[in-house]
Amino acid sequence: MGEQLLQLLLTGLTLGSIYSIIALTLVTTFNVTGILNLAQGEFVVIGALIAVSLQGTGMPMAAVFLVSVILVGILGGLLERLTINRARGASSLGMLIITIGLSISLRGLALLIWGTDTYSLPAFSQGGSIMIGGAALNPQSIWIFSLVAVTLAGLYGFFEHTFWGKAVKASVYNQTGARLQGINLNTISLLAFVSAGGLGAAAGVSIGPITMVTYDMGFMLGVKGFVAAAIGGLSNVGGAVIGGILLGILESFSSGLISSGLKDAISIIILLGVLLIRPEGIIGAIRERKI
Amino acid sequence: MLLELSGISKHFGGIMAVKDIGFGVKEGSILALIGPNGAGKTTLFNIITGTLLPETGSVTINGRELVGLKPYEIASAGITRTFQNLQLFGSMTVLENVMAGAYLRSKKGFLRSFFSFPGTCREEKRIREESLILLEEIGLAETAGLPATQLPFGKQRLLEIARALASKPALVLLDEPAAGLNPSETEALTDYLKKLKTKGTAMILIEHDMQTVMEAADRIVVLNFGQIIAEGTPAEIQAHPEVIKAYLGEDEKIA
Amino acid sequence: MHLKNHKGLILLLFLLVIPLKLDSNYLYSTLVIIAIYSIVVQGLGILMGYAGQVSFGHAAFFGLGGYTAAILTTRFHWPTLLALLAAAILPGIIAAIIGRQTLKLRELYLALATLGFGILVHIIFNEGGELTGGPSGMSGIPNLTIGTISFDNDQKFYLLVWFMLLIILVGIYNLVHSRTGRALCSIRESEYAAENAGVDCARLKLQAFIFSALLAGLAGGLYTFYVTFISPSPFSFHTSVQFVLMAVIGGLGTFWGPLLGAVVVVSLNELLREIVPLLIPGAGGEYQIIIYGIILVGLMIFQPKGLSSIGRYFRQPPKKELKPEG
Amino acid sequence: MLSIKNLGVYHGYVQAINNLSLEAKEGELLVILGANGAGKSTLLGTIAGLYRPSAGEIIFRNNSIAGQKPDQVVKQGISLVPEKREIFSSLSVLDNLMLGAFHRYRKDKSELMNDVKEIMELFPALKGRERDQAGSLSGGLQQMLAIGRGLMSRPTLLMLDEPSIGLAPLVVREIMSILVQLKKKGVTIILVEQNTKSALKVADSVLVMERGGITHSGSSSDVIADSLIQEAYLGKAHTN
Amino acid sequence: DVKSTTASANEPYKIGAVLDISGNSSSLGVPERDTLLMMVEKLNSEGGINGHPVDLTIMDNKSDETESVLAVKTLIEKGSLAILGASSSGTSMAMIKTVESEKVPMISLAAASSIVEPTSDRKWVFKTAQSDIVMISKIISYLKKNNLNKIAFLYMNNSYGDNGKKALTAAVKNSGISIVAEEKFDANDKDMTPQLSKVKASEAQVVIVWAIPPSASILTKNFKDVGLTIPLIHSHGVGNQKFIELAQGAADDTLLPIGKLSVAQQIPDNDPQKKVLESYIADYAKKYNSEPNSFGGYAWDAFNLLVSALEKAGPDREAIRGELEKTQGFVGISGVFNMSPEDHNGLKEDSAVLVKVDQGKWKLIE
Ligand SMILES: Nc1ncnc2c1ncn2[C@@H]1O[C@H](COP(=O)(O)OP(=O)(O)OP(=O)(O)O)[C@@H](O)[C@H]1O
Ligand SMILES: Nc1ncnc2c1ncn2[C@@H]1O[C@H](COP(=O)(O)OP(=O)(O)OP(=O)(O)O)[C@@H](O)[C@H]1O
Ligand SMILES: [Mg+2]
Ligand SMILES: [Mg+2]
Repeated sequence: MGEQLLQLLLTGLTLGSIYSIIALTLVTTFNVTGILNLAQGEFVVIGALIAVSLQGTGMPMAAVFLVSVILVGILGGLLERLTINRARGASSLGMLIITIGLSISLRGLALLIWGTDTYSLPAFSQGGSIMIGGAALNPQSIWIFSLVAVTLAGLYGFFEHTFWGKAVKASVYNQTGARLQGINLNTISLLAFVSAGGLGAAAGVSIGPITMVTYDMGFMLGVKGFVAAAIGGLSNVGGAVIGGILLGILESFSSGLISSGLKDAISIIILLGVLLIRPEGIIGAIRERKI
Repeated sequence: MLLELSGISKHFGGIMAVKDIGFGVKEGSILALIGPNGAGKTTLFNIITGTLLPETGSVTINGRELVGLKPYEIASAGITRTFQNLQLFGSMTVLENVMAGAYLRSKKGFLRSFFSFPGTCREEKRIREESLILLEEIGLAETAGLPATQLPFGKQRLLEIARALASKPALVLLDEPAAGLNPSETEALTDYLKKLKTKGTAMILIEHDMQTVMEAADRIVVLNFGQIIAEGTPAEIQAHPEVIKAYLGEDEKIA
Repeated sequence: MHLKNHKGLILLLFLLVIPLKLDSNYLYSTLVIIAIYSIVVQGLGILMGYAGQVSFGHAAFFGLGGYTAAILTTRFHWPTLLALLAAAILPGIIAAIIGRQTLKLRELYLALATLGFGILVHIIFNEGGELTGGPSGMSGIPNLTIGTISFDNDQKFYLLVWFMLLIILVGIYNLVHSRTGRALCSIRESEYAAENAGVDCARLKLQAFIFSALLAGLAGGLYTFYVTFISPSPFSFHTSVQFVLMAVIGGLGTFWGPLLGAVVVVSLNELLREIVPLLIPGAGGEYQIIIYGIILVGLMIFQPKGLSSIGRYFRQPPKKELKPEG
Repeated sequence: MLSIKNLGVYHGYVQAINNLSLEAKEGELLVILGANGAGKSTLLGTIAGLYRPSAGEIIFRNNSIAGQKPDQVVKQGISLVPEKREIFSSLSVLDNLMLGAFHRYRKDKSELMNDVKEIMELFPALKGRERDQAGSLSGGLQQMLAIGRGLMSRPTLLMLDEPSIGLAPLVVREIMSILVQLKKKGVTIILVEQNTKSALKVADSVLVMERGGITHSGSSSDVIADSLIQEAYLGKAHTN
Repeated sequence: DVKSTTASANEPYKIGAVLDISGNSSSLGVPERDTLLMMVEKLNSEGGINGHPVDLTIMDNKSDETESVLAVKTLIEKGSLAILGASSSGTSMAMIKTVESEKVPMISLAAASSIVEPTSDRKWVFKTAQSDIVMISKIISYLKKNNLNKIAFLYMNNSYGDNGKKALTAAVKNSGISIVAEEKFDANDKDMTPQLSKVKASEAQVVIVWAIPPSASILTKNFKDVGLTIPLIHSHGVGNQKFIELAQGAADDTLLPIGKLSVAQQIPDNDPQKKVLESYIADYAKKYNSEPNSFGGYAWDAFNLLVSALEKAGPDREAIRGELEKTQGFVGISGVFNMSPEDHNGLKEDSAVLVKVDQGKWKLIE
């Protein structure tokens, strides 16, 4: 029993690392532009698929990682210029629809280029699973955690401790106000999507060895990441990571101890519980006074 | 007394926003509520309308306790308000804003509206006519078809007043109605408020424009740091040393 | 808006659409699907466009209606018309139960909660065992019969759903041009001010939520009787997104928006299926999806207020428009 | 220093500014009066870069700034305190003020902190509330914050859109005297005010706007003497 | 039929196909589409059916049931004599009402037996994929031979897994075999360790899994990770090289029942299917430079069954249906088909073989 619980915990951490990294990328865009980017999952997948192709040419893994991060970063920026940037008149729901449209098109593109095959990516380090007290831990998840930690530290430092970070946040709260202080929303939005693309690709390449890669897996990843981000409060980078890990552990324990068919149901019920008790997520912003 | 407040207190974190406030408003009279910025005037409005729950005290209208009621229940008890930070129905037209304000003056519910019994049409027509008259009186008739956001700032304030009046309330709470109006527009508004009063509508008026306050108010209550520092007729207040010191300033000449 | 004209337009639509004689079952069934989706989106339009409450869970109500009709007729042998009625009512009741708490949430958080609800219901369809037939679904659902008429072919079904849709359109026309419609709008614009005008926001939002669930359920029931097979897959999150898409593309807070949205989204799909292979010989579904996505994005960029606002261009003199700087 | 020629601005289909020209001299305090909807806010917004003009020129210190984006305009030393305050309600009071200095932000914060301290001296009511969320302030305090934020950018051209709204009489007077001091330091000020009496006391020159154009202009004493303007913009109480 | 005799001799025969080319089941639909395109090209270059070329229209239903309905209706409207597809059970089921009421023969490529049963309601519907029971009987006889009677069953939570579960539960009844652990997982799941650690804690002697890649591959990797050493039996859903590749070495020693396509070289020369299988593999390799899989095989069977019915019946839906139902001894990729009014699939246990993964290759073990 003890061993099984430990195993479930380790599995939960692995899953949690995957959800966290995706939640982090979602929160970044949301924090900066106020847009919930439903195409984020597609950035992850395209990053991973590009890595698959690059890796086929015999490129070393580190270079593969870097190149796909750069390429998808550029893709993110390009899409921002072509769509989001041109849709200033759209409401936040309209923006949501635009990202949905983007995700549909990107999925079609991935299908066109890479087909329906499932691909695998090599793990970053050699060797089988690490045994901890009779339970196995996938070494790749340590890599993912490192990525989460680095990203988190970077984003946290940026948003909470730099003046630019404050400016970026301000622009979400009040666009007119921000523009009048000389903050260039145009650049901010571009940078947000470039980093969303880059981070997405980084996430894709590092989770690929565990999850395998199919052109259409972005949607589910996106939804899971969204749920994780929401548990953490949607606009809080630390919360996104906590939400992701919580979601992973919940899923693992509920499928291991209760019923695998109901594991999604259980995590959704927890989410709804969190929402109803703390609408701003576990770590959320304080409500502002409107009247 | 139409409205009676007694022992109202409310704090936010370390700030005592209002403390042990009590006063009354007579039917068909105007009471002005003045005081420095952050004195707790708007907070008091929020408490009367049920947006905020006071920690202590009671609010009654014609003897009926209001504390604990929902804002819409208080509205149907005959109290409406305007907002200092405008809360217009931005994408609706000016006329629709006023008609929405007349919600309480019609009675048809969800299902009845869906099936549109003849009564609904008649009711709709009546509300539309009444609203147009109101717009005419307050001087927004030409803009009736414009979306509210497209009005200039000053007119948006007038629209808030019209909307608050549309349900024919017994008491209207006006939070700085003259802000953004120029002196002659302010005078027109003051006249209008006085006319309303003679028709029997009572008002509480928060206003920093002393000319308006002194001209329109029957009584004045002065708040500072959440507490009442003076209460009386306009003449009394003007001469009140503490009020001059905290709020009006030494060399302010009033009308 | 020139409200007076709308009732006339509905009547015109009625006269044009109902007696439509086609010799193509395909066209009939496309029109049936459009009408079914449109019924869902009508309700969603009230909820989202008027009351301003976003729902990413309406596929769940659609599915609940569908499964209610399927289960009642196949497992309990209810008469079909009664089952259809239940298909509308049950989602309404469920909406009433979950709505009170859920609707306290704002904007994205509400979207998220409804999304969660949708996923939850989808899991229930999958895990329902004998009752729902699990992931394989249920077949053998009878045709809808009203009195002695059995709606067993496309044309009859078409007449039925469009008749229902038109009744709903008239009702919604009345609704949005009544004090209730205005009150819903006022909730969307400012809840504080709406409450202050005497609107019981919680209650009215709940009513709108229930109403939209009823319509979604009704549409789900119709869907079941039309296809006579049901499985969980058409009621996933994906479908909820499609409904929102139709509502937004058509134009939120407009009377014709929901119908237009359903027409455009469904026929875009169908058209692309026809046209894309002509343009790109040998093209598979991939190109269709890509183009579909691009068109969606384009619509939102060039018509951010939805398609039904195009009419605006014909009513006002075209003058130079001021663009806020980006 | 600022010269506007034949400006035209549309809001959708509505022409809010029509063939408007004006001049503001270095270190001048220019007051703009006008009824609701005259186009005053639109004018200030257009100078600040929020709206793109459909015609005309805006020259600031020999640079054409018409059609430039706000961030470019701010860099040249123009600051607008907008009508609706537009503060960052979820950020703290301090962050709001600091962001006012966004375009002149340097690693060394001490200078900015000094400026913040100065603002706090101007508005004692804000003292002790630096860490509070700006959105939790009362309306008047928010207005003070918005003005403070505008000052933080150390503009050479300061535009204020009805700054007295929501402020107690004492504070209004305080602000007017601050404006006079700023002017003495060489800052050019454009003040849109409905509180005509206070504004005219400090004005160097006055413009009256009507339906998107300028109908009168002159020194403040000229305007006070003009009986028509008096009736329209000062009210009968003043005439008496 | 008067009209068709007066029509010119080489008027094309119209056939429609509705496939799940994009969406959830696209891994089924794409090889099926490729096979059909290849077949029709070949047939027409060889002169068509009795001189009539075949005009095949393929539609993508995006794995969506509603779109399936609309697609089949357009195809029928455009004069398709018969419908091939859809690829998965749900999309096929959604089409049944239409083909039954319009009286158009349909050959589904999906496995669920409910597609063709009860035959009284499925007069016009046929299918080419083996029903699960065919595969399961293979497994059961293996279990009996090796005296394994406590099984753990893991399945994917979709209609593929659900049908497998139903068939297995029915098959083990009264057979002395008991299911001591039963777990499911989602098609999108990224880690099945929780389910496997439950199995590990049970007393199961063998694990049977009903799933397709990638989740089947992930599971196989996890199986090794948690240190399970009992036999692992998969279903025919993993019957392609991809499964082995993705499992990255963990698939070795896995057993599964499968159609003969994957082990075409290893089956005895006297097997009636051998020649057909080899020619399909060769054709496919020539055109697409890759190996075909069993889904493509279902499409091959459906297409050729239809062609041979068309040869005898001509362009007449009723007659085509009749010929399909009379199919006897048709040698296809999935097996030898013997249809009857009671059996619209026509495949028996002999259409499957049991194989083992041995150093990354399929190995026939009987
Ligand atoms: N966003 C907008 N959309 C459409 N029209 C607008 C918009 N903003 C202002 N207008 C119109 O432009 C004209 C000028 O408005 P503006 O706000 O500049 O006036 P103002 O002089 O500042 O008035 P106030 O004293 O009330 O603030 C008005 O007719 C107004 O209706
Ligand atoms: N929701 C809230 N959270 C925290 N503090 C609040 C809140 N509402 C009001 N306050 C504080 O309570 C005090 C009183 O605010 P109130 O808005 O009542 O002032 P006011 O008298 O209306 O001032 P003004 O004339 O500036 O509008 C202020 O210090 C304000 O910051
Ligand atoms: Mg106030
Ligand atoms: Mg203005």
